Amino acid sequence: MSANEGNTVRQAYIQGELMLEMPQDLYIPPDALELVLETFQGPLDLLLYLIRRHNLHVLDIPMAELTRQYLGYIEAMQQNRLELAAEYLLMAAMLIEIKSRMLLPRPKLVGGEDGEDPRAELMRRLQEYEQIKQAARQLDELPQAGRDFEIVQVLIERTVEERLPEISVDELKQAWLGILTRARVRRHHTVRREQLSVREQMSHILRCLKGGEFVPFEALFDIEEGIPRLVVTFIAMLELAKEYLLEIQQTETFGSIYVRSSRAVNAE
Amino acid sequence: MCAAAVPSMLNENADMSRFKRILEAALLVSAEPLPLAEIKKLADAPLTNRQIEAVLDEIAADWQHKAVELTQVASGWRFRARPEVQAYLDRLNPQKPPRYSRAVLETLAIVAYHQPVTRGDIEEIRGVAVSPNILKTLEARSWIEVVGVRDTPGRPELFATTGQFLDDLNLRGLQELPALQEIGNLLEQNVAAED
Amino acid sequence: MCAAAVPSMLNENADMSRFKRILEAALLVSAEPLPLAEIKKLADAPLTNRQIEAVLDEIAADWQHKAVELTQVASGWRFRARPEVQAYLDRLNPQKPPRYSRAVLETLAIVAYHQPVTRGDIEEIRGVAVSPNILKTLEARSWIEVVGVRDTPGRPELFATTGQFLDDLNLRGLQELPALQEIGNLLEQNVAAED
Repeated sequence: MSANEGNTVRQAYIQGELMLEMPQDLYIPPDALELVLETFQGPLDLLLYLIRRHNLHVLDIPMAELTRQYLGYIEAMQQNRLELAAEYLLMAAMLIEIKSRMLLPRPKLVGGEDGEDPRAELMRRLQEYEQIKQAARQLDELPQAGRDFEIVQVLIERTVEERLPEISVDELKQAWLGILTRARVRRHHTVRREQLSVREQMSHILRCLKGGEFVPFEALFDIEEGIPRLVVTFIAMLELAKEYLLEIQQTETFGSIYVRSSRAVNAE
Repeated sequence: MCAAAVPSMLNENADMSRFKRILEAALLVSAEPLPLAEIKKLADAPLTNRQIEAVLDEIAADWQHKAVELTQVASGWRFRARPEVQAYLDRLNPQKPPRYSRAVLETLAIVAYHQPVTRGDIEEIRGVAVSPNILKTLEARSWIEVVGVRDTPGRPELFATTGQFLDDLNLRGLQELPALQEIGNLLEQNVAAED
Repeated sequence: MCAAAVPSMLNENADMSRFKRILEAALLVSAEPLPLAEIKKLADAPLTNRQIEAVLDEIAADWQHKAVELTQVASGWRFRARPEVQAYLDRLNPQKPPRYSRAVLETLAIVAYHQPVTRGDIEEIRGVAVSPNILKTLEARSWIEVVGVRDTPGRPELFATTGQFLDDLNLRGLQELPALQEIGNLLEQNVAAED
C-alpha cells in the first residue's frame, strides 16, 4: 500500500467488472468488506475519509437506515470477522447517540454557558487520529537505515582469541584454604615447603619416564643442580617407588640401576 | 595547556593526530554508533569531551566532500553513506527492507509521539484493535520496547521507542522527530467547505 | 590533453570523480568484498576493468596514511582496518574475563599442592565426585597433564601441573606457591577461633 496517501479512492473489480465505489456513508456493503478493511484502518479512518472526500457531515448520515443496514450486515457476517464489524457498529452507535443528544435542548451550566457540545469528544478523537496519520506518513518519509541510507561498517580481522579465565596464585591459595576448611583436620597437615619440591620432582621424574623405557638411574640426577636438589630427587624417587609409581631394577650387585615408570611395566 | 606543558606540545600534536587516525578507524569499523564514553577509551591520555568533539568535527570536515559522512545520532557518532548515493548502492543489493503497513506506521507514530503508551491507548487513538503482530514487528526491529507497566487493573505494559529507533532514523533525540501538525476543527472546516 | 577534447574531457573527469566517490562509499558499506563485475554496476557508462582498477588504485593511495586500508582479496576489493589498530578497538566493549568455578580452582589447587594425584585422590580430598569436564578444562588449558599411572587396581592416571601453569601464574617453580605451612597455621587459627 502506498504510504503517502492512505485514503486514495480504490475500486474493487471482480472478474474484470467494477463492483462498487468506495462507501458514501458509514455503511459498508458486505461485498466491499475486504476492500474497506484493506483501505481503511477502522471506523475513524473511514469517517475521516467521508468528511474529507465527500464533505459528508457526519451527523447527516441517515442513522435509522445505517442501523438497519448494520444489523443485517452483522447477521450476515456472524461467522466472519465479526470483531471488525463491531468496531464499525460501535462508531455508528456513537453517532446515533451524538445525534440524539443534539436534538435535545442542552442544559445550561452554572454561569450561563452552554454545556459541552456532544460532538466535541468525537471531533477530538478524529483530530487526534488524523494527527497520528500524518505523523505516520512523515515518519515513513524520514530516511531509514538500510532502506534509504547504508551504515558504514569496515571489516576488522580480529584474531579470534578465546578469552580464557585468569587466575592468581592468591585465588589458588584461597581454593586450597577452602578445601582444608571443609576437610577440617581430617588429618593433620604437616606438609612443609620442602615436600612441595619433592612432589614437584615426583612429577618431573614421571615425565622423564613417560617414554616407558628403562632409564639409567644416574640420568635422573643433574649434578649441576646442587646437593639439595639431588637429595630431593632421590627422596622423590623413593616416594614414587613407595607409591608403586615406578619400578627400580638392578640386575647384578653393584651393577647399573635402571628405572622405569610402572605404567610401562603393566603395558607390556 | 599551562606553560609547563609547552615542551610536550609537539608530542601532544602527534598524539592527537594519532588519536584522530584511530578514532576514524574505530568509527569506520564499529557496528554501533560510538558514544563519547567509548571514544575516550581509544585515547592513551585522558581527553575532555570538548577535545574529542573537536577531533570529531575535524573528521567530519575531512569527509564533507565524500559520499560517506560522519553523523551524530542518539547513541553516538557513526559514518553513513549519504542518502543521495543510495540509488547506486541499491544496484549492488537490490533487496530492500519492506515498507511497513499503515497499521504498523500508525502504531509506531503513536508510541513515538505519545510514549509511554499501553496497547489500550493505541487502540483508543486508532479506533481499532491492535493485532499483537504489529507490536511484535516493531519489537523485533528493536524500535519499541516495554519500559514498565501502568498501575491500573490488568497492569498493562507501557511501550516506548528505543535508541535503535532514533539511530535508524539518524536522529539525535525525539525532539528531532517531525512536529505534530495542528488539525483544524473538522466540523467547522466541513461546514465552511459546504458553503 | 588536446584542445578539441577539452569539453568532453571535463565531463569525463567529473564522471570519473563521481564514480570514484560512489565506489568508495560502496566499498565502505559493503559487507562482502566487491568483485569487478559488481563494481561495474555502479558506473553510469560502461567502464573497462583497467579503468576501474585505476580508480581502485587511486582510492588505495588516498587511504594509505589512514588506519583503514583498501585490500584486494580473492573475491574482490574491500576496506579493512589495519591490524595495528586492533589493540585500540579491543578497548571498546571489552568482554569481562570469564572465571573458573570453585570446583575447577579447588581441583587445580589439589593437583598443584599434592601432585602427582589421581582423580580418586582429588575426590577424596574434596569430598565430592570430580566431573571429567573439570579435568578436561584444566588439561585443555595445558595447566595439568597426565604424567603416569598409579599401579593400583584400575591403574588410575596421575595428574601433575605443567610448566605452562607455572608460566601463566608467573612462578619460577612450585616452591613459589604460597606455603602450605602458612595455610596450615591460618587454618589452625580458624579452627581454634571456632572452638
